[in-house]
Amino acid sequence: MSLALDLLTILAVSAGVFFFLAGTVGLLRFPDALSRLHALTKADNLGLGLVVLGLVFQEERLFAALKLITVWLLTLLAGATVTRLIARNARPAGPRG
Amino acid sequence: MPHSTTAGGFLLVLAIVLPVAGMLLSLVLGGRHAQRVALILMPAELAVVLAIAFGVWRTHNLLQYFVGNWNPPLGVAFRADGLSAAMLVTAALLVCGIGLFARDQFSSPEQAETRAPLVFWTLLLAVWGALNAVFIGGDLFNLYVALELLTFAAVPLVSLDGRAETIAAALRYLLFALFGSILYLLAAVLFYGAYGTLDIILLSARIQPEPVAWAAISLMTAGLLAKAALYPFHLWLPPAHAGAPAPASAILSGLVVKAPFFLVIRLWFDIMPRMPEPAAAQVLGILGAAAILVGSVVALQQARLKLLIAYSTVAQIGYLFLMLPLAVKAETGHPWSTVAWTGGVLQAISHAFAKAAMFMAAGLIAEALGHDRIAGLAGIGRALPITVFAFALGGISLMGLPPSGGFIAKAMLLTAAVAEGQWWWAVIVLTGGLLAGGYVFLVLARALADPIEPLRLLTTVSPSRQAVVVALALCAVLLGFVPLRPSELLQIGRPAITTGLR
Amino acid sequence: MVFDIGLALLIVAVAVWTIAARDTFAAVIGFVAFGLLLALAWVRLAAPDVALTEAALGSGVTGVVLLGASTRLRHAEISAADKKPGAMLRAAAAVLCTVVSAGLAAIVLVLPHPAPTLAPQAAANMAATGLGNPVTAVLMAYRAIDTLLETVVLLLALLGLWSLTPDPFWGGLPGRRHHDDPDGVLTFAAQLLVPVGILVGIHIFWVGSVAPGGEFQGATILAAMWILAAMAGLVDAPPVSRRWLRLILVAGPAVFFTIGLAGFAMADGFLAYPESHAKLLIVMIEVPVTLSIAATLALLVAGPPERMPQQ
Amino acid sequence: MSDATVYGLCSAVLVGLGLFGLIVHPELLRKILAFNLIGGGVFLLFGVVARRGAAAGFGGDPVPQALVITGLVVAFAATALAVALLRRLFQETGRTTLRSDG
Repeated sequence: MSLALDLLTILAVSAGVFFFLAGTVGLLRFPDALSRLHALTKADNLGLGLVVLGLVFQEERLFAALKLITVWLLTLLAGATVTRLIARNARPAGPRG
Repeated sequence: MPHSTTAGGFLLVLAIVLPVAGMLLSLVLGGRHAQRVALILMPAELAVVLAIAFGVWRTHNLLQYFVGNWNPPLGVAFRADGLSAAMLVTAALLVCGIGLFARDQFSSPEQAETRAPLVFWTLLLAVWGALNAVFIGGDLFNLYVALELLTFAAVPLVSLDGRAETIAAALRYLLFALFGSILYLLAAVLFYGAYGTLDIILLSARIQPEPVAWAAISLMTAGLLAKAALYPFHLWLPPAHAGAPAPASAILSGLVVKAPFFLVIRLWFDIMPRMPEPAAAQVLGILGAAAILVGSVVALQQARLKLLIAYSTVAQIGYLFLMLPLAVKAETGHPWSTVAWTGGVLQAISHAFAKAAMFMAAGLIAEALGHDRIAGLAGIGRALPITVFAFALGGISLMGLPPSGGFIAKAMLLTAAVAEGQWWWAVIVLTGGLLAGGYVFLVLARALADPIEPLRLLTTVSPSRQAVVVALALCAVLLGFVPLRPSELLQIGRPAITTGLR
Repeated sequence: MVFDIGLALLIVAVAVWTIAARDTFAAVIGFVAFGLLLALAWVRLAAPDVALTEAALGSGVTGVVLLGASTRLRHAEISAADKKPGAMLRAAAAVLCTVVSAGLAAIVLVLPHPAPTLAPQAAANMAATGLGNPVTAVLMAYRAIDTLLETVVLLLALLGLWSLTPDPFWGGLPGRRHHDDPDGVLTFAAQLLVPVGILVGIHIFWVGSVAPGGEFQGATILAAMWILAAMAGLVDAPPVSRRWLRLILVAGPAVFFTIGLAGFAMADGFLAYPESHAKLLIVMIEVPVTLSIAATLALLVAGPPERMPQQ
Repeated sequence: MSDATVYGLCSAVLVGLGLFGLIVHPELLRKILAFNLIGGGVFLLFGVVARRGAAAGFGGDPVPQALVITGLVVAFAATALAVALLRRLFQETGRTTLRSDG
């Protein structure tokens, strides 16, 4: 049983790392701020989700697993807020903003 | 050396709690009440401080208080020895004088609360509380917090009138103070890392002459020099002290600059008595000498009165640090080191009174004339005789002419220098006195000259404020009647080694 | 061990980038990253309380203050006279700094090996304080005077900030009124995040007496939530002259003083707590202190009053 | 070479770097940033000393850790005041550097 869990963890975490890598490549390659923000938030949030998933498999106590997931949700929210603030700064007079 | 809370120990707590509680109260009540709270609090705090001084004198031993009843090294201790008692009384008298002097300059209108009066009175109490915390602190990190309290209370005083150059001066002052605090923190962490305590007395028992100790001592001294504006670090002081309003610059030059010097004394004479006498003491003496010469020469060239007095502060701080090479005779307990020690402390106290009186006199002159250009001072001697007289009394103490505290201090430094064979310090003390005479007479000659066209004053200056200025200047002069030998009070609480006389 | 070396190198790399970056805005972003990495280093140094404080205060709120300033000062004209100092000065500065670093590194290596520590004494006296978290025991019991004076220092910094108000604006509203379109992402995120953040802040404050956390970390999170709500335009700062605002600001130190002075009667000295209900007293101090610090931090970020209340 | 020593060396480098940044940058905001860097380095040294003093079942000596928390709050207060002064200086003079730099 634990072997399967370990296998799942390795799979999930490596997928997560891959998405982080994609996000970082996006950050370096994309031309302007807004598209970089786009790449970063998409890839990293998904990457973090997968890493958290991988960790949840290792976690015995349900309460700690729930804590991990709340950490991920809070990071999503924080990420969205910060992206909105940076976008507002980078292009104050957006088409609709 | 008592090992637990002594009898009058709780007074030490009151000495810090009263002004800070007064500050909180005046911040909440705001408006006119801020001034009333401050003025009501001053006599009470003066009584507490006098009780402390009397307690130290009667028991002939230091008052000690372990906060929360936790013994150091875990807990924090407050200690008041002879030196702290003298500085506490000086601070109390000076703040009461400044309070009386600034009563109507910073009086708040009845209906609305305005910025300057609330900020001035609240910060005046905060400076007082911070000074008391520095003078009686027994733990290096507690002293760091007290120093920060002092910095945060003093910096806004500089930029109280909101002009661009005072804001720039306040910012430069803050940056130098932060630089000093970081070096002080670095030294504190090295002390803790090497000896496991930050309590001054425990540290002096555990300290060994090893590289960690020398590094920590040099870092802490450098940090405190930056905060005390000694020669290479003096750039921030003149614009800051000249830009501040008169009562604020009086307390800045008189006391706030003395707190870091006080901690240098704690470091060199309380933590390091058993260490071999470092060559660095000579370096500090040289920096002090440079400060005297540079400060005085630049003061001679100043066009504005307040800047001249500010540069004079830079010079007089140099005298304070002249004391170190003379008084730091660790092992030998040289009899003359206690003479130099008393001379240095007397110089700090008499300079506090004299400089406060001179800054307040300059404030009154600037109020009356509308400007403080020295060239335009002609005839002020006749218009404001008492103020100019007070300025002259302060000048006498700075120069070190006989009937003044300055004279006693410089005489002691001179005799100690000659007796210990370090005659070059004596030459510096004399040239410093000469140069001080130069810039004081420069101002007095201009003030007593007859004006070309009759002088018209913008405002009449109330005699009560002039009386306060004269009273403070007289304090500086009265110090001249202290007997010319190591004073009993200042020896209380000194580690046994350095009191050679005993 | 390898992770520590890697983390240390990463911290130094980010610090070098923060110093070397040409544009101030980029340097501040670098500083925030530096602060978060430092928080990770604190976790590695087995100091979770400090990691929380460093992340929340050292890089979070300080980052907000510096970011706000760097955007406002972006188009400051650099007069020719103050251009970057010449190569000579940079070389001299570099030499001086390497000497300082080398000296400090040498000192660190030569620190005594049975490192002196107060941990045993702190542990022995923990029972008297009734607290589980040793760091909170030091902050609130052994060295309570430092914490007390430190809350006063924070209050003084705020008063110093308020003293920079132009006279006509005294008593006005601190900082700018932020506006954002009501159905935008920021408002939605703020409405969702703020309540959760307040809950987390109170939890961290409450858990501080037994586990890593405490009043400063909790207060910082509460202040951060207020800043977020203000940035999203949901809430506006109260006028500076309001009596209740001043009461909140002063409540922390005032209660700390009163309970400290009560120590003369109840226990045997200033800031001493009777053993029977030491924890109760400490919590009674921590609640107002957390409120005061949260309000002070938020107002420090908001800045001096810049606009009058429209009656 | 315990892990505490690694961070000790890291803090020494940070202090040197911050000092360099403080001297080289004329803009005041960069100087304040450099101060925070040095502060971070000095507090890290507190952490190293605490970690070395780990005993009696604690991961690190709680006393220096508590000192760091107090120091961080004081350092933040200093940064906030310095930034406020700087912004007011910019409002008054439009410049972000001190003329004759001390």
